[in-house]
Amino acid sequence: MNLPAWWTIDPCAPFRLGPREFPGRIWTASGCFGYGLSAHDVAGADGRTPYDGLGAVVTKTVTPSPRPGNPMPRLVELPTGALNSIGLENVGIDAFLAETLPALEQGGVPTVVSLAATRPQEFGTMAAALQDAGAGCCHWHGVELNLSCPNVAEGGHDFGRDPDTVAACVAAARVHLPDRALLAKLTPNVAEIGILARAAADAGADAVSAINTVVGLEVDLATGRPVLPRRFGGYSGPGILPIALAKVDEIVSAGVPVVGVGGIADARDALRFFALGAVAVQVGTSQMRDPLAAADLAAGLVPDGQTQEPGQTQDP
Amino acid sequence: MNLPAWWTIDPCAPFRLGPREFPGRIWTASGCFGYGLSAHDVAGADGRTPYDGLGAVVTKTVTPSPRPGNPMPRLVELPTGALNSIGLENVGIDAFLAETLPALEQGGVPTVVSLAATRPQEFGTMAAALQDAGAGCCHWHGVELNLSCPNVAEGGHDFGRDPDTVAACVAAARVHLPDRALLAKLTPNVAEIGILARAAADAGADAVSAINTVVGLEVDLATGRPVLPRRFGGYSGPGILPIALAKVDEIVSAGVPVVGVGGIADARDALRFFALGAVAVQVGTSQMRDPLAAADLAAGLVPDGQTQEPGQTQDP
Amino acid sequence: MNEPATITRSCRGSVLDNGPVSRGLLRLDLRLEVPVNFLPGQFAMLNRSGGRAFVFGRPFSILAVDGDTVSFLYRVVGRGTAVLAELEPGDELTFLGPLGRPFPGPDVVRPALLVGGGVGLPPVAAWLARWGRDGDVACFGGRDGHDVPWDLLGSDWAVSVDETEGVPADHTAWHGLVTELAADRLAHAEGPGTVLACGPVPLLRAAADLAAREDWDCWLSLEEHMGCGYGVCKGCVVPVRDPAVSPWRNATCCSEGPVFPAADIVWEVYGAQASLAVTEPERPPKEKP
Amino acid sequence: MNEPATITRSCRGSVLDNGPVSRGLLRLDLRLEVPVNFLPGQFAMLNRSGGRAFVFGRPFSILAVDGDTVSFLYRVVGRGTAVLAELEPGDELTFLGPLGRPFPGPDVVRPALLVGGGVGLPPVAAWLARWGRDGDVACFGGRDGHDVPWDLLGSDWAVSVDETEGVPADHTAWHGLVTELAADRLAHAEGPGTVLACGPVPLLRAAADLAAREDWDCWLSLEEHMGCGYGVCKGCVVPVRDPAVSPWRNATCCSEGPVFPAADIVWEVYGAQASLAVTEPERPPKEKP
Ligand SMILES: Cc1cc2nc3c(=O)[nH]c(=O)nc-3n(C[C@H](O)[C@H](O)[C@H](O)COP(=O)(O)OP(=O)(O)OC[C@H]3O[C@@H](n4cnc5c(N)ncnc54)[C@H](O)[C@@H]3O)c2cc1C
Ligand SMILES: Cc1cc2nc3c(=O)[nH]c(=O)nc-3n(C[C@H](O)[C@H](O)[C@H](O)COP(=O)(O)OP(=O)(O)OC[C@H]3O[C@@H](n4cnc5c(N)ncnc54)[C@H](O)[C@@H]3O)c2cc1C
Ligand SMILES: Cc1cc2nc3c(=O)[nH]c(=O)nc-3n(C[C@H](O)[C@H](O)[C@H](O)COP(=O)(O)O)c2cc1C
Ligand SMILES: Cc1cc2nc3c(=O)[nH]c(=O)nc-3n(C[C@H](O)[C@H](O)[C@H](O)COP(=O)(O)O)c2cc1C
Ligand code: FES
Ligand code: FES
Repeated sequence: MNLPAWWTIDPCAPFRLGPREFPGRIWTASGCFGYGLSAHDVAGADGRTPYDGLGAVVTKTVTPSPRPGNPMPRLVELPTGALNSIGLENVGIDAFLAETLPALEQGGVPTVVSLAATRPQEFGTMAAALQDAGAGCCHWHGVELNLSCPNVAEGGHDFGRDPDTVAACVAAARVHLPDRALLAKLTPNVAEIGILARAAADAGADAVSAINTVVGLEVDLATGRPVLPRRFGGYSGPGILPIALAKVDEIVSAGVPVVGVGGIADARDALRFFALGAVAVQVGTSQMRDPLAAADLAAGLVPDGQTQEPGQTQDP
Repeated sequence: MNLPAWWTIDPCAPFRLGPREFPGRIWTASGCFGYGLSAHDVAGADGRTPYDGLGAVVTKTVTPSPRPGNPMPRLVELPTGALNSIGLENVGIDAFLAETLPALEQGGVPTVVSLAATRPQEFGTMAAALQDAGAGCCHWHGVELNLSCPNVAEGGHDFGRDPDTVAACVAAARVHLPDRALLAKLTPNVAEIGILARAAADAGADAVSAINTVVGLEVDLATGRPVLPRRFGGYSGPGILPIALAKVDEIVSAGVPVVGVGGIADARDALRFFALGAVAVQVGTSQMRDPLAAADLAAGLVPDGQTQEPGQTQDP
Repeated sequence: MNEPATITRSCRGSVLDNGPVSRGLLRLDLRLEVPVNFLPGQFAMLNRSGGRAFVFGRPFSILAVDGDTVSFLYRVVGRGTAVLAELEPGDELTFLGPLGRPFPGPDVVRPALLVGGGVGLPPVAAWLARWGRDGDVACFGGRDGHDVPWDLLGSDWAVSVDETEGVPADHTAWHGLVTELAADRLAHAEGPGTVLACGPVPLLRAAADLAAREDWDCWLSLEEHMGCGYGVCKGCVVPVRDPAVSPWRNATCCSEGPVFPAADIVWEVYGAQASLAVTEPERPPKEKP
Repeated sequence: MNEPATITRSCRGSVLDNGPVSRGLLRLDLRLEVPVNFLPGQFAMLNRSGGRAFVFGRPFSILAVDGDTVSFLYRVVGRGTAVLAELEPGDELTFLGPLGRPFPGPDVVRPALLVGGGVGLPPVAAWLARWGRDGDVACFGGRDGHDVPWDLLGSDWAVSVDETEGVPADHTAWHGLVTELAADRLAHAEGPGTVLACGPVPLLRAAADLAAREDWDCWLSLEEHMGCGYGVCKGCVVPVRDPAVSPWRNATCCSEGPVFPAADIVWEVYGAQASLAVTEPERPPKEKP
C-alpha cells in the first residue's frame, strides 16, 4: 500500500502510554485473540508470525470467577460483520494469574490484561492481585477495564453507561497499578461517549479504548425469531467502522487519549483512526479471520519514504 | 423468493394505523425519495412503477422555513452503507403546502409528511397548517415528526434524545391532527430507545418510526481529515440493519407500535423487521439506488401460498 | 421546464462489448431488457446487479442508443469504474436511465461549437451525431495522440493534444489546450452561436469565458458525486444563480442538470466544492506548434 | 496435550482442480504457497481472498496433502460453499491450517472401525490412507448410489445406501444405515478396537452407542459453527464432561476438537445446541435387502 504523505509514524516503534513504553501501536482487541497464546504455531507463507510487530495483545476479559459463557449459538456471521454473545467465557482471575500470565511473560507477548467485574471494588481487588502476581513481568504493560460488554446480564449496559461508575472503577484499579498503563474500554451504546471518556481520564485512566461492540440483533428468517438465545448481541466488524470513527473523534475532542477499535479490516482503516488522533489501534473481528491480520497491518504501516499524491489514497 | 411459513400478511393490503387506513406496509423513508414526485417517469422493464404496491411515501422532512442544507460534499458512499449530511434541505412548509401537497394528492401518492422544527410549538403550528391545507386530501395519511436528524446544528441530537421533549413535540402536533396518523421518528443515538418510544406513545403518537441514521464519520485518507465538512454524518444502509433490528425489538418490548427502518436492502431484510413485530417498514438508502426498490420488495412479499421448509430461508 | 418526454427505465443490461477505444478510454455497449430513448446530455446510473451492487450507482453520460443497445465511454478512476473495466460480454449490470436535463436542441440559424475533453466526449458527441449540421464545429481534447479515440471521432472533429506524441501520421492535431483550439475555431465561425461543453472544470470555465467574451450562448454539462441520480436525495447540488434566491441556490445536478446555462453557475462555489476539480488539475498552456 | 507438531499456515492457495466426485459431493484441490503437514482429523479454514472475503472463514476437514497441494471434499449448503463450487483453476482462496486435534494414531494391536457419512468422509478417509492396516474396517454411508464417490473410495470401503438406486452394477452396497453396516462389520472384527467416526449427529450418536455397547474406544469428529477456527473467540463450544467441572464444561470445538472421545460428549446438550443436527435429519431405518 502507498501510504499518505501525512503518515510519518512507525507503528512498530516503542511509544509511551502512561507509565509504560509499549512496543508498538497495533494491538489485538480483547476477546478476538484469546489470551494471546493460541497462535504460537501459526506462520505466514513468508514465515511472519502473528506476534511480529505487535504492540500488545489485549487478553480475553478475565472476571473474578471463571465463567462458562452463554449458550450456543454465540456467534453469527452477518453480511457486514459479526454478532456475538460469548458472554465473557473465561478462566477466572486465579487461573489467569497462576497459568496464563506466566505463559505470556514466558512467551514474550506484550500484554494488556482485560478485566471485568460487576462492582467497582472488584476491579480494585483484581488489579491488586494482578499487580502482585505480575510484579516481575516485563511484557505485561497494562490493564484494560472492560466497562462495556453488552453480553453479561449482571454487569451489562447500565454499568458502563454511567460516568460516575466508570470513574469509580478506574479509581479503584488505578491505586493498585502505579507502574502499568490503565485503560478504560467504553461502550458505544450511549449518546455522548465524550463524557464517559472524560470521567475515566479524570479518575486516572491513561487512555480509553473505543469502541466495544454495538448492540445488534439478527433474525432467523426460518423461524422468525432472534438467532441468539439472548436476542441481542454485540455487533462488530466492518459495519461499525463509521460509528467507531465518530466515537473516537468525540473522545479526541474531549481531550482524552484513545486507542481506536472497531471495524478495522486493513491498514487503511487503521490510518483512519490515526488520522483522527488515536494513539494506537486494536484489531478484533479481522484478527479472528486471520491470525496474521494485525501483524500484516503493522508491517503495512511502516513508512518507507514512499508516499503518494493526495487524491490517490482513498481507493485501492 | 420463497417466503417463510410464518409470513402470512399481504403487505399490499390496507391496514389501520391510528385513525387511518394505509394502503400498504412498505413505505419509502424520509429524505430518500424526495417529495415522492421525482419518479413519475420511471418504470421497470415490465412496466412496474415505483408507486405500485407502495403503502406510503414519507416526504423529505419539511421545516418552518426553507433550508439550503449543508455545504458539499453531503453524501459519501461507504463499503457498508452511506454517510449523509444533507442538512434538511427543503422548500419550507409554505411552499410544501402550496405546491407539493396538492401535487401529491393529484398524483394519488399515499403520503406521510415528515416535519422537523427546533421547538415543540413549531410542530404544533406546522401540524395546524397542514391540517388546514390538507383537509380535503384523501391520499395524505399521516405525519412523521423527525425528532432525530443528526445533521442540523440547532435541533440536533439533544432535541430528540430527551423523552420530555419528544412528548412535548408529539402532544403539540397531536391536538391539530385528529384524523391523520401521527408518528414520531426516533434517533438510535441513545442508550435506551424504549423510553423515547414510550414517551411518544403516551403523548399520543400512533406509532414510532425507528431508526433514523446512526452518527458516523468517514476519513479522507489523502488528507487525513473527515470527508464531511461538518465531520459527522448520518450512517445508513446495510451496515445499520443489525442496530435497527435491535432498536425495533426494544420498542416492541416497550409495547409501542413501530415502523421499522434502517438497512433494508431486500424482502428478506423487511421480513426481519416484521418478524420482530413491526407494523410497517420503510426503505431508505436502497430506494435511492433504485426507485423500484420498495415496489419490488412489496411485490416479493405478497404470500402466494408458496412457503418453504424451516432451515432454508436464512440464506439464498 | 423542458423535461424530455422519455421514460426512465430501471432495468438490467447485459454487456455486448467492452474495451478500449484509446489509451485509458473504454467503450461499453449494453443490451437492455427494453429499448430506451434519450436526448444528448442525458446520463444513466450503472451498478452491479444483485448482492455485489455498490450502495449507489455511478453516473455515465449516454454516448448513443440504438433500440435496446446503449453505449458509454468511460475511464477507470476508482472502484466502480474498475469493475466496469473487468466486465465481459454476457455480464450483467443494472441501468437506470435516461436521467437529467439534456443539452438544448439545435437552433435553426445559429451554429454550435462543441467542446469535449477526455471522458467529457459522450454528451457532445451524442449532440453532434443527432443534430450536427454544416457550420457546427466540434473540438476534442486529449493529453496526447494515444488518448484520442481517432476512429470514433472520424473526420467531424478537430482534435487538440497537449503533447504531439502518438498522433498518427494520417491525422493532424492542434498542439495546445482544447479551449484554445475552440477559440480559434470560434473566431472563424459565423457567430454568435451556442457553445456546448463537457469536461473537467477548468475546461468548462474556459469555455464559459470564451462564450461570454464572444457573446455566444453557453451550456455546460457539470459533474457532481451522486447518490440517487434521479433527484430524490439532494446529495449532488451545484450552486446556481436564481433571481428568486440570493445570493444563489442549490440545484440538483442530477435532475435540474447535469446541463446548465454557463451564466447560472457560481464558479467560486462550484469550483471549490467540486471534488472533481482536483482530479484533473489545470495544466499549463503549451506553446502552439 | 497431544497437539500436533505442525505449523499452521496462514497463506494463499490457488485452485488446481474443483468438481464433483459424486452427486452433491465436490472435491477441491488447492496449491498453497508453501507445503504443509497434517494429521487425519485436522481441518482448515477457507475463505475468499481480498475485499470479497467473508467475515469468517469456513471449516473443512483435510482429505489429503501432497507437498503444497491440499484436497477437500465438500457439499454446497449455503453462501460459502456456493462460492467454493464456482471456483475455477487459478482462482485464489485464503487457507488457514492445519487446525485442531486430529484422530488418535493407530494402535499396534487393536483394529480400527472407520465410519464416514456424506461429507464426513475426509477425516476418516485421511486416517485410512495414512494408517489403515489389514483388519481395519471402513464404512461409508450415502443416501443412494449416486451419492457415493465410488472411484475415490476404491475397494477399501464397505458402502451403505438408504436407497439402492444408482448403485453401479459392478459395486455392492449394504441397504440401510451406515451405522447398521458398521455394527455388522464390528461384530465380525477382532475387537475390542477403536471406532473413529465423522458425519451428522445421529450417525455420531449411533457410532458412540455401538462402541459403548461393544466396549470399543470411540473418537468422533464434531461440527460447530466457527468464527476463528484457531481457538481465540470461544464461538464454537461443545459440552464435554470433565472431572474438574460439574456438570460439564465448554470445550472449543476448533482447538480442543474437532475430534473428541465419544465418552466425553454431553449429547443432550450438544444435540440440542448443534444447528448441525437439524440439517441432516434422522432417517428411519430401512429394511435390509
Ligand atoms: C452526469 C455525469 C456524467 C458522467 N459521465 C461520465 C462518462 O460519460 N464517462 C466517465 O468516465 N465518467 C463520467 N462521469 C464520472 C463518473 O461518474 C465517475 O468517474 C465515476 O462515478 C467514478 O466512480 P468510481 O467508483 O470509479 O470512483 P470512486 O472515486 O471510487 O468513487 C467514489 C464515489 O465518488 C463518485 N465519483 C467519483 N468521481 C466522480 C465524478 N467524476 N463524477 C461523479 N461522481 C464521482 C462515485 O460515483 C462514487 O460515489 C460522469 C459523472 C456525472 C455526474
Ligand atoms: C471441523 C469441521 C470440519 C468440516 N469439514 C467439512 C468437510 O470436509 N466438507 C464439508 O462439506 N463440510 C465440512 N464442514 C461443514 C462446513 O464447514 C459447512 O458446510 C460450511 O461452513 C457451510 O458454509 P456456508 O457458508 O456454505 O453455509 P451457511 O449456512 O451459509 O453458513 C453460515 C454460517 O454457518 C456456518 N456453518 C453452516 N453449516 C455449518 C456446519 N455444518 N459446520 C460448521 N459451520 C457451519 C458457516 O461456517 C457460516 O459461518 C466442517 C465443519 C467443521 C466444524
Ligand atoms: C467474539 C468476540 C468476543 C469479544 N470479547 C470481548 C471481551 O471479552 N472483552 C472486550 O472488552 N471486548 C470483547 N469484544 C469486543 C472487541 O474487543 C472489539 O471491541 C469489538 O469487536 C470491535 O472491534 P472489531 O470490529 O475490530 O471486532 C469481543 C468481540 C468479539 C467479536
Ligand atoms: C440522503 C439521506 C437523507 C435523509 N433525509 C432524512 C430526512 O430528511 N428526514 C428523516 O427523518 N430522515 C432522513 N434520512 C434517514 C432515512 O429516512 C432513514 O431513517 C435512514 O436512512 C435509515 O434507513 P436506510 O438504512 O434504509 O437508509 C435520510 C437518509 C439519507 C440516506
Ligand atoms: S444524486 Fe440524489 S438528488 Fe442528485
Ligand atoms: S471458532 Fe473461535 S474458538 Fe473455535
